[in-house]
Formats: sequence, structure tokens, C-alpha cells
Amino acid sequence: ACGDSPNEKAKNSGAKTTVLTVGMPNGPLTENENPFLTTSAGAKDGYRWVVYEPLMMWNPVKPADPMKPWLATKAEWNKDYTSVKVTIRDNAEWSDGQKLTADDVAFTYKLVRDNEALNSGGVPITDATVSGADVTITFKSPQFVSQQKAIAQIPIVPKHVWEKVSDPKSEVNKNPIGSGPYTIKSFTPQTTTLVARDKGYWQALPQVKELRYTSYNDNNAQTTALANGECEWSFVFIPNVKTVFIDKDAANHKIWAPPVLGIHGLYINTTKAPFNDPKLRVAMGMVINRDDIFTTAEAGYFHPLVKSVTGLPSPAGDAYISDEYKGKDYKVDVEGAKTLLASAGYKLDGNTLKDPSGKPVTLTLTDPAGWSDYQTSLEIVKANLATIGINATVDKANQDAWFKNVEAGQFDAAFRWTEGGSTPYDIYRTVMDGDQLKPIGTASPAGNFGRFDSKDATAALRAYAAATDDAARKTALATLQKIFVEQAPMIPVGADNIGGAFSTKNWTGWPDDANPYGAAQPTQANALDVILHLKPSA
Amino acid sequence: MTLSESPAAPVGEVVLEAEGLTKHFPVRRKLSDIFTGKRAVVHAVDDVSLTLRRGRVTALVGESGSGKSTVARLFAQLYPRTAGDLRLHGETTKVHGGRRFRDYVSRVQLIFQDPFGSLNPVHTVRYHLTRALKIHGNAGKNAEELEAALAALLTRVAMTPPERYIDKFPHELSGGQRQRVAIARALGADPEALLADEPVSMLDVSIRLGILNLLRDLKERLNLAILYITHDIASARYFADETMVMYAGRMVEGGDSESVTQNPAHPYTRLLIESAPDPDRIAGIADATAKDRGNGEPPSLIRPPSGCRFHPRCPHAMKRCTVDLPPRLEVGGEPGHWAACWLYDAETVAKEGVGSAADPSIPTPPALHLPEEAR
Amino acid sequence: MTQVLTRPLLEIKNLNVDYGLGDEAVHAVRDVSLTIHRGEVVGLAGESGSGKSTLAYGVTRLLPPPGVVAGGSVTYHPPTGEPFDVLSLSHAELRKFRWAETSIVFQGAMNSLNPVHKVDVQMMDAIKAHEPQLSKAARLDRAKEMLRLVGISEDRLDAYPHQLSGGMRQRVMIGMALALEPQLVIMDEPTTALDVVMQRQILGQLVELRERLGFSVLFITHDLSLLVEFSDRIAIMYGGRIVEEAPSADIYRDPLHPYSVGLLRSFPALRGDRRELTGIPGSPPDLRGMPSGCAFHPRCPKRFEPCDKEIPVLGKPDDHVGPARTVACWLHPVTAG
Amino acid sequence: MTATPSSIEQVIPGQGAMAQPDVTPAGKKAKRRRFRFIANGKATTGLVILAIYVLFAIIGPWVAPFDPDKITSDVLQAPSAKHWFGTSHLGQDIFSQILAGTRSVVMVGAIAGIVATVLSILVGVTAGYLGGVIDEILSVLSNVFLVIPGLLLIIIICTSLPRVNDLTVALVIGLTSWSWGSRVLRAQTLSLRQRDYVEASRATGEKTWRIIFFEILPNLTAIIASGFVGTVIFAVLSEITLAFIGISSVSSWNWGTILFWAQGQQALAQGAWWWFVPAGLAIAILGTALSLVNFGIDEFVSPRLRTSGHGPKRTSTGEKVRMKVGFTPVIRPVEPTGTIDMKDGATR
Amino acid sequence: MRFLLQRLAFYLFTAWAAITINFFIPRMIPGDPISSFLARNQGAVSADAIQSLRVLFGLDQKQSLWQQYLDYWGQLFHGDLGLSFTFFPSTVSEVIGQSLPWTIGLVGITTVISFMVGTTLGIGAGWRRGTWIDGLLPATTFLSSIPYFWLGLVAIAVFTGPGSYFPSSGGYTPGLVPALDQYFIGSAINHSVLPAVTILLSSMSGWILGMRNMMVTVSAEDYITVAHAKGLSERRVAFSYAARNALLPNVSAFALSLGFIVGGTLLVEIVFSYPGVGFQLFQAVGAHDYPLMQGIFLVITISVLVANLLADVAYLLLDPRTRKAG
Ligand SMILES: Nc1ncnc2c1ncn2[C@@H]1O[C@H](COP(=O)(O)OP(=O)(O)OP(=O)(O)O)[C@@H](O)[C@H]1O
Ligand SMILES: Nc1ncnc2c1ncn2[C@@H]1O[C@H](COP(=O)(O)OP(=O)(O)OP(=O)(O)O)[C@@H](O)[C@H]1O
Ligand SMILES: [Mg+2]
Ligand SMILES: [Mg+2]
Repeated sequence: ACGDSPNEKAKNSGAKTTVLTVGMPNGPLTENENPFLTTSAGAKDGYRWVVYEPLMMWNPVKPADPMKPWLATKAEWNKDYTSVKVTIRDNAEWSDGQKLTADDVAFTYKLVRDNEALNSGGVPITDATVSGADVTITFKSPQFVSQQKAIAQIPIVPKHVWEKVSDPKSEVNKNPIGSGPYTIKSFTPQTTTLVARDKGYWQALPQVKELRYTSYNDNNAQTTALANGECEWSFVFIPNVKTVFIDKDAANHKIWAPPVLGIHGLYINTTKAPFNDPKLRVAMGMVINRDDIFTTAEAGYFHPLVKSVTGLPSPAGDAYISDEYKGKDYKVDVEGAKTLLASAGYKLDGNTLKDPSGKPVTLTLTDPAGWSDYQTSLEIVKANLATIGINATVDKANQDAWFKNVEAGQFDAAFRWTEGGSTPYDIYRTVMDGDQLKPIGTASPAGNFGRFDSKDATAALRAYAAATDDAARKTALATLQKIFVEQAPMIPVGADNIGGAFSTKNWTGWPDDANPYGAAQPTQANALDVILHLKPSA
Repeated sequence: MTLSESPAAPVGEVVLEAEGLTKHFPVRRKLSDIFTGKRAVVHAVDDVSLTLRRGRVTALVGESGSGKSTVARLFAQLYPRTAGDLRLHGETTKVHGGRRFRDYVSRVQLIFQDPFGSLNPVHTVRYHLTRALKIHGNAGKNAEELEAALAALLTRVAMTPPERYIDKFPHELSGGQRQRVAIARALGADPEALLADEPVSMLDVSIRLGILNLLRDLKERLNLAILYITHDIASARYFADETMVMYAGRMVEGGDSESVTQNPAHPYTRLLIESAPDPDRIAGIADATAKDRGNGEPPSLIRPPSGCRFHPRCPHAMKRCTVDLPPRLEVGGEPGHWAACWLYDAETVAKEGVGSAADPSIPTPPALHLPEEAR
Repeated sequence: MTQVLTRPLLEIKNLNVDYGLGDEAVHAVRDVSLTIHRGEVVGLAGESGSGKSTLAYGVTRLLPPPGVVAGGSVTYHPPTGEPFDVLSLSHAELRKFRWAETSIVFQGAMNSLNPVHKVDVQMMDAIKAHEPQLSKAARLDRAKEMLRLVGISEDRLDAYPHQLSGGMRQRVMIGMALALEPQLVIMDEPTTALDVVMQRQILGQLVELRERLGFSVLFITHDLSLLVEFSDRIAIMYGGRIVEEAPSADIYRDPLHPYSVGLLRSFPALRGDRRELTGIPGSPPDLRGMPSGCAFHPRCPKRFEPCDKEIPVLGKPDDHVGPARTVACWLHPVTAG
Repeated sequence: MTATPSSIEQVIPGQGAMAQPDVTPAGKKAKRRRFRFIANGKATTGLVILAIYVLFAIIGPWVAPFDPDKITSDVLQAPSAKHWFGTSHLGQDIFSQILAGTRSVVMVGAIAGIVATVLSILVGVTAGYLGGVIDEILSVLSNVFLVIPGLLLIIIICTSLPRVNDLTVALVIGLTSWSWGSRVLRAQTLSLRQRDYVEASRATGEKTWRIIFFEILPNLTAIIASGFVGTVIFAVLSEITLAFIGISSVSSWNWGTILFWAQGQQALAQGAWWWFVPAGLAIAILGTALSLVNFGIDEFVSPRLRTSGHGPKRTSTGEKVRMKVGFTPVIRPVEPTGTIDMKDGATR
Repeated sequence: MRFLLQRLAFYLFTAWAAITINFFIPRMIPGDPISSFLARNQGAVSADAIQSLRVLFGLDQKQSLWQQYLDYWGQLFHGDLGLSFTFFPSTVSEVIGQSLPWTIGLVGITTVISFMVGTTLGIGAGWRRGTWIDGLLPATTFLSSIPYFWLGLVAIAVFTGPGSYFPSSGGYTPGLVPALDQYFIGSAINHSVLPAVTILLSSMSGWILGMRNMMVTVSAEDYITVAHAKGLSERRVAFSYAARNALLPNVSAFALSLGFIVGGTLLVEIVFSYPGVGFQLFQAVGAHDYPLMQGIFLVITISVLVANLLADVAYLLLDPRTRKAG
């Protein structure tokens, strides 16, 4: 009677080498395969990128590298990056057998343009026109700093399916038709199983024949699954990763966590005295022990160290560091900081630092209670600041209130992240953008939480984004870096990582330092590229 | 302490008077009643008239559930009455709470049926009595006066020496002692009328006697009007000046105690008296007197029998008994002795014949001593 | 009663019952000896707390914890076969013995019936436990018969206890007690909660049944007047001991023990002359600190020399010539032997 | 003591009071009653443990061998003579954290217990005594609070408050967990209200508020006490759970915070059991102590649980006797003779 | 009957009050679904997503709270619980529908087992006071005083791991498709053992204790002594007489606890990553997913009320004294 059970095969298929188990700590999901929505199961687990494909494949680990052709065989930007002409490959087929055409691409871009809710990258599309296999997409503003959002992060959907959808934003798309090599075999709130197409894919079929995406309830469950080998690939914070994960199977359990161009650090409210004094902020930056934070709070991998004083992580940011700061790295320098402070009129009175007006320097470090890595970081920062006599207290805030307060500039200092992108622009914009400068009390959700007021920085940001040649960009970036280093509007500590934890027990070919061809994170748009690289281990 | 040993008021003065006192308790309705608009009630007390006089004890007897306690609580104004009039010294009173209620209770005090239940287990004798004195302003001005008043109260109920009892908790006292505390508490208000609801039913014979003697003594010394409720008709004879008999919420007979107990007129009273254990009737158990009288069950008070409520059990029932409510009829020879029974209406008896409508399953009664005219 | 009652049914000898063990023990029944003959109604009187219930439960070993039988023997004489000691029975034997040979009607029938089972279940339970061979129909018949016997219509078998009035419940209990035709029925104040009319009805029925079925009754109450009317012999308890025992008429007419006298003078008479009620002064003894000598001596109007020193023995008084009565009082000394 | 909770909201406040029979102490000595409570072995054990906790709550932060916040290089060390309970990933001394955390736990438990108890008394007793419309309204109110899942309500309230400290956590827990107790109290009050002594004090002329506070409340003491104990357990568990799931942002230490850190660092997966186990045991022992006190209260309220005590007893001669309902033990000093003298008897 | 109608009216009113509160409370929380979304994706979602989410959730349209409240009732009467934010555009009904069976399955069954086992042990402990079974009490009390999550986590640490029979998380083996076949059900059972046992351990003591106390109380009743006097067998007295009466208050407590199944599972589901409704609610609270929160609250409210009503009915059925003749 069980002959026709859908589970029989799953249970019996002992040949594990055809299956890759992927996990994310998202909790139970509902069947929602709308590829545009970040709330969909496909987006949360990441498998939307193995069903749907973008025009180009971008490698966030090496953001400055040219993009890899994918559904488009090439993409040509105009000089000021307001329009791009892409050539659609002619051998791609939808999983229902229909051919993928330039019309589908233009339709997709117009769909995104017309439905703001689907435009999660906020790409200012104005139009998409077809001519033969070419599609020309135009934008309201220069897209140099967000090229990847424009052409590497919009999934292309079939026109013949989506034109029938009346309300695309509430479409759950239960039977997704995509151009990728996988189709959904089954969905459950806990696990989605995908199988490789047997034909019609435009390039060689993957060796991973079946993908199982499991959504674990939380980090602990995810970590345990990784450690047990139940899950082979995930992206999750694992404290003390060596004992908890790697040592469980040292030969196969691997962590690879390259940074991207997005950083974490201590935002300082630059409107509050004495912290409106750049020297004080610089001195604070000099005593923070990033290594401690990296090893203790971030388990030695999760937020890769930012070494360069420019705040740019390595290797992703190497290409952008200006000549002035090349090779200049942060190091803990308590004496230097003390000297700097003394020169600026501060006095160390016993264990207390007094500002030039004679008041003790104190500040409150806040972050939401539940964010344990940030909390640990703050504890370390607190201890570090004590070395120059700054008396810091750590406040475990309520998450909602914290968000509100940080956006409204009502805080002393807080750990937070910056935006990330394909250039350092996003980092600096988040920290220093004068366009985002709002009075204290008014929310500025998109950045400049510390109310850093620098016309030069704002101008340089605008110049960088709109530049039409590399030289102009270089100058603008150098200006930004100088301001960032000298005025320390934010003290960078670590970078966002775009890696993952994986096991080589069954599959090899993962990206690593030797071959950093893509981000090892299952939810990234280049996850498919990673999967296509995988081969059964011997 | 203001309790007066010999009040000026004359013996026999009417203190409390009830006329047509009626109490119906609503009962939980069935769904069908909601639609038919019927309201079911327990006819706990119907049309009761009763007078309490100074220096006199009025006994109220009747079987369990006949409404005796309800009468007492109506007198104490603990229940609002459904109908009827209650007069204190001739003045109609109807109080619910507040000052006027307190004024009322300071003159009319109730002693509860159950000596085990009416004292709060967490409080001492001192607390109970002090409260009674304080509420009614009899506690004196200072601690010594209060102490003296407490001692006087306890002495009055023969709990001597007072120090031995004053700081005891109720459970440390015997049933008789508790009952005395309850009486003392009632006396603390310096009332004119005392409503004693079965003060002895739960006690042992020897303790029972002590309490009754105490009450009698109080009546004489303090000139109290006492309502003595019991189902022990023998004790009513012994202790009360006047005895009233209740059956199923109605008064069926009344008169001075000796006549009511020695010459019971109402068939129910007779039944009651015949049923009382009688050591002189040794070995007569299996005789006719012990025979089951009817089904022996008291009637439903939700749908009480029409006419005389006793008629389904009455061996002398006549047709009229099943239809008309008998009024109070004078029982021949004894002034003030009345019975609510058609047997004492010569006309009816003559017309219908005694026992003409009695349930045949009821065995023939023993000889009936009807007054001459009724035969 | 005048029948010759010679064959004993239950012989209680020197029974002691304690509540608690060791030093904390309360000696509620002390050294009680009492014989119940076949077909006899024995009344047990005494004021509240004198140990009447304790004695009855001790005999059947149904005392609530921490009660323990601390000595003595209870010999049961079955109609056929050898007499045996109830106190030596094992639990299983005891279960068999109970209800089939002696049944009990408890003080307060209100609480004696299981509120969640119908009357028939409870009646048939008892029958089934002792006569398992009986078919269900036969058991039901027996239950119906018993109800009829106590004057309740058999359709009430279907009722839950709370649907019956107090009197009916009491009668159901009596019916149940008789269901297995036991030799002895112990009734502990079966009627105190009822009013006099109901009380008389029930007792009337009981007497009638006894005449028909011939069982013995141990009837417990503190209402002496009731006992005098209903029983053949009366034993009076005070402070855990039997202080007097005699045919009921003798006790009524001529009580020997001052305590019996006091009891009889405590209840008002309904008929006849209004007699003087003297009652018993003082309060009942504390079981933990019993007075020395005769337990009644502190309240006794006639106490004299030996009363507070030595405990009087229960025995046939020398100064009395009538038949079969015993008393424990120094006023009526007993010569040993 | 009701609705014995299915699972996770382990303790429903006042759970201990459900099965309580009559509160009238049937003829037991009231004064001795109080000592009896202490004399109860379970209750004494519970009280002694509680006393130790309270002591540490007071002196804990001072006697702690280290500053619980102090970051040292002794990272993740197993228990040793220096660090009795080992250290955390920041090298903090866990023993000191436990000591420092006791105060918060004890305080929150006590305050929440008091707040919830007072509320449950106000609502339950008032509703039960006054009856009528007031009763209906108050009953709906407590039912609504019963219906809303307590822990979640607490989570929601805690997330919506800008600043959360021990006091607010305690107040929130107290304000949301009174409904069970109030139900139990209402039911008890309803039955007490019909007691004769309440009626009697009314007939004596007592005012309503005096009846409620002086006649009824004292009779509810035991239920209130066990309800209080139940709420305290519930509050402690809630506080710890809140801290554990990172909701409450208490900056000071409590055992939940310790567990939060331990869990955030996957202490168990790392094998750092010393980080996880002591706090859990501290809670479990505190909970057990409170339950023991609760047992004590229960047994002291219910004379039936008290009588005959536990286990076999010994007679003065050292025999073992087991009390059993329905089968009274027989202990006869002398073996009765096998022969029965038929002539001997009371009829002589 | 009237009694039931009265209760029904009472419950309806309570339901209205609870639902109204459930509507307003989430809206009192500062913060909004979008910043929660950002928080959960620290850095991984760009600020550009904010606007698209705002449009997506319909937060760009301003509506008065009162209007929202009216709309909410309008939707409710159509059986529409709205769309979840977290899983937009999945409906709340779907989210609840897929998680509720797990919760009811795990916690419902364990509650029943816990009640049955606890009650049975309680009967034993109460009936044979002073025997070994009394020793259970301190042990179970200790277990029930441990915070549940702690017990669960320790159980995971001790009993799961590579090669262990017990899985550490989830409701079934990844890769299986929910179906009524041996594999799936076997896997579901296998996954539920550890959570179920820990729930049992921590919840049983309440039942044992309650039942024991009731047994002790009941076994002092006269009718128990009468049952002994009748010579009934020990078992008959213990079960048919004592336990049957002692059970009454516990049954209504049990019915009430059924109502807490849905609301009381939060920690089990967090600790064991169980795909149930408690975890969904926890997430919804964190994500400010009002529609989902309200939907789950509604389910909880209704289940508690229904359980309450059940408790009333159960009492009515089990205790003949409460059944009025006629
Ligand atoms: N509060 C009440 N609600 C409904 N019915 C009541 C109430 N109080 C008394 N009754 C009913 O009224 C009738 C009379 O009761 P009452 O207590 O007055 O009788 P009683 O003569 O004092 O009986 P007893 O001798 O047993 O004390 C009974 O049928 C009783 O059930
Ligand atoms: N569990 C107990 N512990 C200690 N003493 C007890 C216990 N039960 C009864 N007693 C005492 O034993 C004595 C005898 O009680 P028993 O019940 O036999 O009296 P009784 O003669 O039946 O009284 P009543 O007429 O009131 O029923 C009483 O003084 C009582 O206080
Ligand atoms: Mg009465
Ligand atoms: Mg007795």
C-alpha cells in the first residue's frame, strides 16, 4: 500500500551523493515562491536563485571583478551608467519548455518598475526596450554604485506566466516556472526539495541532482544540524566555531567567510559633546581591540577583521584603498591615544578622562539585548575605552526602541552595520551622507545615524556616484577616505561576511581563498554558481 | 456596659410583630420556563403571623425544611421579604444595610442555628464579643470598660471565670460553649428581642439543657423577647410560653405551649408528637403509631399542595382540605389555642365527614379527640 | 424483652481502641466488654465523645486513621461453624466477613453513599462482592427487593444519591445493610439528622424487619429516650468505658449509675407531668487527661471516698437482686467473682 | 492550583490551591497550627533553602569573589579552585554572576508575587463577596487575562517598554499573572460568603469592608499563601525565560542572563556545561524550595493531608504499624488465647 | 440548560473583550514590521528594501486605529484573518493551518498522556500514602521546577548528536513530504519523543500532586469507609469509589489545560525547532506581524474559551450532583 508513497524513494535512496542539504535558520515557512519578495520561502532559504536566474552573475567577494555572463551573454553600460544594453542568450528555456526571450527580460524589468513592492533593490528603472536579442534598460540615475542590483539581482520571470497575474505582489506563485536548473519537487514548511531538470537548461546540468532546503527554527538548531552533518551548507553565526562545528569533523567541516563591502562598527553620535570632537573619536578608535572582538565576539570568523584605517575590508576593498592609506592598518595604541588626547586638551585624572571643560568623559553603549555578538563586542569596547579613562556603560536595549533611537540620533554610541554594495560607496554613504542628515529626533532610516555633518563628504559621495570615469571616482573616494580616517564618524571593527559553513564530506568544489569565485552563502544571488561548481567527493 | 438587669418596659409588651410574612426564593429556571415566562419559586414561608413579647418565649416548631430558619432570618432582616409586614414596636421596618440596619440589629439579634458555623474560626472569643459591643456602642470608653463589659457578657452566659474563655478560638470550645458565645455575642448588642434558631439541635442532651436553662434565665433577668426555634417539640413544652407549629412554610397551629403539646389539635402536630420518642411507650414500636404515615415525604415547596399543605399526608383529609386554605380556627376550650385545620370548622366536618378524602394507603389513625361540636 | 436470649453472636472482650500511637495516643475506648446475642437490639448511649462510634468501628476495624485497636478480642459466633476472632482476620477474610455477617449503617447517611454512582450500582456492588455467582438480573432483583423492604419504590434504583431526600438515603443505606442478610447490623446514630417524623418511620421499619429477618442490632445514639423505646438492652458509656448495662426498662425505671441518672434527667418529657430537669453539671472529660479513679467523679453529685482513687469495675452489683444488669460505680460495689 | 498547565508555562500561579478542600480547620489548635507548619519537614527544608537564597540576594554582590562583568583572559575555563563554577567566553567568573544574579531573581519573584497576590485578592474576593454585576465584570476581566497567554503578553509588554529593569519586569509579570489566583479566591469566597459566620457578622451589624477584610480574608490565608508561592515560582521562571530568550533587557545579572549568554555561545555544544548547569540548578532548587513550602502550606491547610503523616509509624514497643483506611491495624500487647471462654461475658 | 446559555453568553463576551485587547496590544508596541525585518537581516537587506516593503505591507496607507479595528471585525466575520507580513502574501490562515497540527499533535497528545500518567500515579500515591510511590513527588517537583528550556537543551546536548536515535530538531526528517505513510509518521513520532518526554517530565508533577491530594481528601470520606465495610475489593474501592470522585476537579482542570496547549508551547518549539504555532507566534511578535499575531491570539482565545466551556460541560456530565433533574 505504501508503494506509491512520496517518501519511499526519499527514504530508500541511500546514494547520498546526489543530494545536497542546505539549511537556514528561518523557522517554519509557508509556501510562497514569489521570487521578487524577500518574504518568500525561496528568498529566505535562498532557492529562488536556483529556480530563477539573473542576467549576470556578480561575485560579491571580488566586487570589482567583471560580472559573469548568465542569462545575458553580455551587458554594456553607457558612460554615466544610466542605461545598459544586455544581450539575451538564445539557448535558455523555461522549465515548462518554452523559450526564454528578450521579451521576458523586458517584461520582468517593467514588472518591477510598475510594482514598487517588487522592487526590493529600489532600482530606478525607467524603461526596457527590446530589439532582437538585445534589451536596453534605462534608469533615472547613474547606477555605477549599484550595478549589481540592476542586473545581477533581479530574477527574470516568464512573461507568459506573469502577465496573467493580476496582483503580482500578492502572488504566491505556488508552481514556479523558472529558467534555472532546478524545479520544486515538494514543499513543506520545514523543507523544500528541488530536483535538477533533466533537459532544457542552457548549460551543463548540475551534478547535485537534488537540493533539500531545510529551515531550522534558530541558530542553535541550525548549528547543531551542521555539526551533526544533517545539514551540509548554511550561513549562520556559530560561536566558538572550532569546537562547535569544525572539530566535529575536522576533515570536512569548513568555514569560509570572506568579507564584502559592508562593515560593522561603533557609530558615535557626533552631535554630543565631547564626542563632537574628532580627536576624541580618533583616540577611541585607536584603543579598540578589534582582534579581541573578532576572536571573542565573532568566533574568529563571522565579522572578518577590518584592518585598513579606511574601514575597507580585505580583500574585497583592497582595490579601492587610496594611495595615502595603503598599508595603514589599525593597531591598538593606548599611548598614542593618550598623547593625542592630551594634545587636544583632555586630562587623565587617575582613571577618569576629563574633557577640556573638565567634565569626565562618559558614554553609554547600546545595542539590543538579544544580539549577543554585539553585546560581547560592547563589553570589550567598554573595557578598551577604560584604558584611556572613558567610563562607558553597556545598555542592553529593547530592539524596537533601539531602532527608533538610533535612527533618530538619540544615542551615545552603538554598534551597527552599514549598507553593503559593489563599491565602498555604500559604506561611506551610510556613515557620512549629508543628504541623510536629519535633526535629532527625526528618523533617518537610511543612514547617517551619528549625524555627521560634512559638506565635503556629501559632495564627494555625489561625485563618486555620478562620475563618468575612473579618475573622478578615485579622487572622490580618496576624499571620502581622508574624512573618514581623520574625523572618525564611525569606528569600524569588522565586515559583513558573505561566506558560509559547509561540509566537503559529500561535495567538493566550494569557493575558498584559493578560488574565491563566489560567495559561499546559500541565499545570495550567486548561490547557483556555487552549486554548479560542486562535484561529488571521491 | 449598658445591659440592664431589669428594664422598665413591662412584661408582655409587643416587641416584634409579623403579619402575613412571606418569603419566596427564586429557583433556577429551566429553559422552557424562559419561554413560558413562568417563574418558579420556593414557597419557603407563606403568610406567617407571629408576635414576640417582652419576657416571653415563643417557640416555633416544625419538621426540617418547614421554613423556621427562614422566618428567623426574615425577622432579622437578613433576607428581604416577599410580602407581609414586620413591625418593631408597631412601626413597619424594612432595612437593607447601613445605619438603619445597624439600628435594627441592635434591637433584634439572631443566634444562628449552627454553633459550629456561626463563629469565625480565625477569631477569638474576645474578637467576636468586642465587635458586637463596639458596633452597638456598648464597649465603653476605654480599655478597662471594654474589659469589664466583656467579662460581664461572659458571666451572663455562665462562662466563668471569663479569663478562661476570653482568648480561646472557637475550635477550642465545646459545642455548648460555642453556643454560649453566640448568645453572648447577640447579647452584646443589648437587644430587646432574641431570635434563637435551633440553638440546641446539634448538642448533646446534657449540654442542651444547660443552654435552655440559660436562655430562660436571660429571659427572666433581662426581660427579653425570645423566639425559640426547634424541631424538638418536647423542649418547646419545657421552655416556651407559647408554641407555634409550622408545616411546609405555613403556620398550622399555635397556642400556649402546654395546650399545644398536651392537646395537639392539628393532625400534623399530632403526628409530630406521636413520633417523638417516648420512653414510657416501651416496646410499642411496631404498633399502629409507628406505621408509615402516607409517603412520609414533606411536600415540594416549589409546587406546594393546594388547600391545606398537609392534606396529602393527612388521615383526616376532607375534600375541602384539598381545595381551600384553612384559616386559623379556635380550638375549643383553650383560649388562644388555634389550628389552621378544617376539622375545627364544624360545618365542613358535618358536610364531608372526617377522612373522606384521605389517601386510602394511609392507615387508619388512632382515635381523634375532636372538640365536641365537631363530632 | 422477655425472650430468652442466650446464644451470643458477638462477644467483645476488654476492647481497647486508641487514636494515635505511642505517647500521643488517645485512649478512646478502654477495656470494654459487651456481648450481643442473637436477635437482640442492644442500645449504646452516652454523651457525645464518649466513644460509642469508636467502639462500633473498632469492632469492625473500620476506624479512620490514626485509630488502632490496642487490645482485647471480638469473637464472632457464626450460625454454623466455629467462633473466630474478628481482630485476627486477614484483610481478605475481613472483606469476606464484612457485610455478609455484620453490616454498618453509618452516622450520617448523607455521606455514606457515593455521590457519583446510582443507587443500584452501589447496592449491587455489595452483592456482587460477596455472591459473585449471582447473575446480574438476580442481583438487580435482590436490590429491588431490599428497596421495597425499606419502603422505597424500586424505580428509585435509578436515582443518584443527591436526588433522594435524607430519609430516603438513610433507608437506602438500611436496605443495603440488609441486602446480604447479615447476622448483625450496627447502626450509628442513623436518625440524628432527621426530624422526628422521619425518625420514627425508619425505626418502625427497622423493628419490623428485625422481626422478620431475625438479625441483631447494635444501636448507637445519645438520645436515651429513643433507646429506651427501641432496644432490649442498653449499655451506657462514659469516658470510653461502659458504666452501666441493663435491660432498657430497668435502666429507665431504676438507673444505678449517677451518670445514667443525669442523662435521664436531661431531656424534657413530652407527656405527663413537667418534671424537674437537673442535667449533668460540668463538662465531659478530656480524653487526654482523664480524671483519676472513676472518670465521672468530678461531675458526680454523689461522689465519695474511693471515687477519685480507683476505677470501679463493671459487674453485677451486690446490692441489686434483679437479673442481668451490671454497673461500674462505687455506690454499687461488685464483689469479684 | 488549577489547570495544571500543559507544558511550558509551567507554573500557573495559584496552581497549588485548586484541590484545596474546606479551609475551616476542623478543630485544630490555631496557635499550634502555626508552629505545626514550621514543624512540617518539607516546609522547613523549603524555608531554610529560601532563607539561604534571600541571604545571597542581600549579600551576594558583596561576597562575590570577582566582579561578574570583569573580562579576563581566563576564557571558558572549567570549574577550578579559583573559579568555582568556571568562566564564560569573556573570562567572567560564573560563580560571581550567579551570586550577583540572585538579588534580581529573588526581587522579581517577591515583587511579582506580591503584586499578583494583591490583585488577585482585590479582584477575586471582591467579585466573590459582592456578586452580581460587579462579579460578572470582574470575572470577565480575569477570564480575559486568563485567555491571553501569559508569557506572550509579558513578552509583548516587555518589548514595548522603552526601558526595562527588574522592577518593570516584576510589575509586568505581577500585573499579568493574577487571574488564576483571583479565580480560585473567587470560588472560595463564594463558598465562604455562605458560611454562617459571615452572615452572623452581618447580623451583628458589621460593615461590608470589615466583613471582607476581617471575616473572609483571614480564612483565605492558606490559599493566598500557596497562590503567592505559585506566583513566585511562575515569576521567577518567567523572568528567567524572558532573559533567556533575550526579551528583557535587564542590564544587571540574573540567572536568565547567564543562560542567555551561555546559549548564545552554545555553551552546551562547546562542552562548557559549567556555564549552563549552575544557573539551571539554582533555579530548580529555588523552585523546589518554593514547592516544598507550598506542600507545607497545603498540608497545613488540609487537615486530612496532615493526619497520620507518612509512612509506617512505630508504637511505643517499636512495632511498625501502617495506617490504612478501612483496615484498622490491631496491636495487641498479649496474644489472645486461642480458646474463648464462652461463659465469660457481659451478660453475667 | 440555562446555565449553559448563561456561560455561553459570558464566554462570548469574554471572547469579544479578549479579541479587542488582542487587536490593540500589538499596535501599542513601538516599532514596526519593517525595522524588525531589517533587524533580523542585520546588514543583509539594504535600505532600499524599506520602501518596497512599506508598499508591500500596505503600511503606506494611513488608517485610523478605529477604522482598522472595524475592518478587522469585518474580516473576521468573513473568516478572513488577513495576510501575514512575515510570509507575505501568505494568508494567516495558511500559516496557522500548517503549524497548528504540529502543536496539537505534540503538546495535545503529551498533555493527554501527562494527565493520564500523572493521574494514575497520583491515584497510587494518594491511595497508598507512605509507600515508595510517595517518593515520586519530590523528584517530579524538582523536574517541574526546572525551567523548561533548560531541561530541553540539556536533553538535546545529552541525547542527540551524530549516530543518536534522537534528532535534535524539527518535526520530521528533512526531505520527507507530509503524508500518512509509515515513513513520515514514523519520522514524526521519532522527532517528537524527546520534546514529549521533556514536556511530560516537567508537567506531570502538577497532575500527580493534584490527584494525590484529592485522593487523600476523598479517601477520608464516609462513603469510602462504607465501601470498605461492604467488603468490596481493594481495586473496586480505589478506582470506582475513590478515584472516580477524586477525578472530578482534575477533569475540569484538564479541560482547562487543553486550552493552554496552543499558547503554552512556545519554549518547546523554540528549543526543539518544532514547526508549531507557538514558535510562529513568538516570531510574529518579534517581527511585528500584527495579522499573524492576532490570528494566533484568536486561535488561543477560542481554544481556551472552548476548553473552559468544555470544563463546565465535563463537570456537568461527570458530577451527577450538578445535573438538575428534569
Ligand atoms: N437561600 C435559599 N434559596 C432557596 N431556597 C431556600 C433558601 N433558604 C431556604 N430555602 C428553602 O426554604 C425551605 C425552608 O428552609 P428553612 O431553612 O427555613 O427550614 P428550617 O425549618 O429551618 O429547616 P431545619 O430544621 O432543617 O433548619 C427549605 O425548603 C429550603 O430548601
Ligand atoms: N482522629 C481522632 N484523633 C483523636 N481523637 C479522636 C479522633 N477521632 C475521635 N477522637 C476522640 O475519640 C473520642 C470518641 O469519639 P467517638 O466518635 O467514638 O464519640 P461518640 O460517642 O460516637 O460521639 P458522638 O455522639 O458525637 O458521635 C472523642 O472524644 C473524640 O474526640
Ligand atoms: Mg433551620
Ligand atoms: Mg459518633
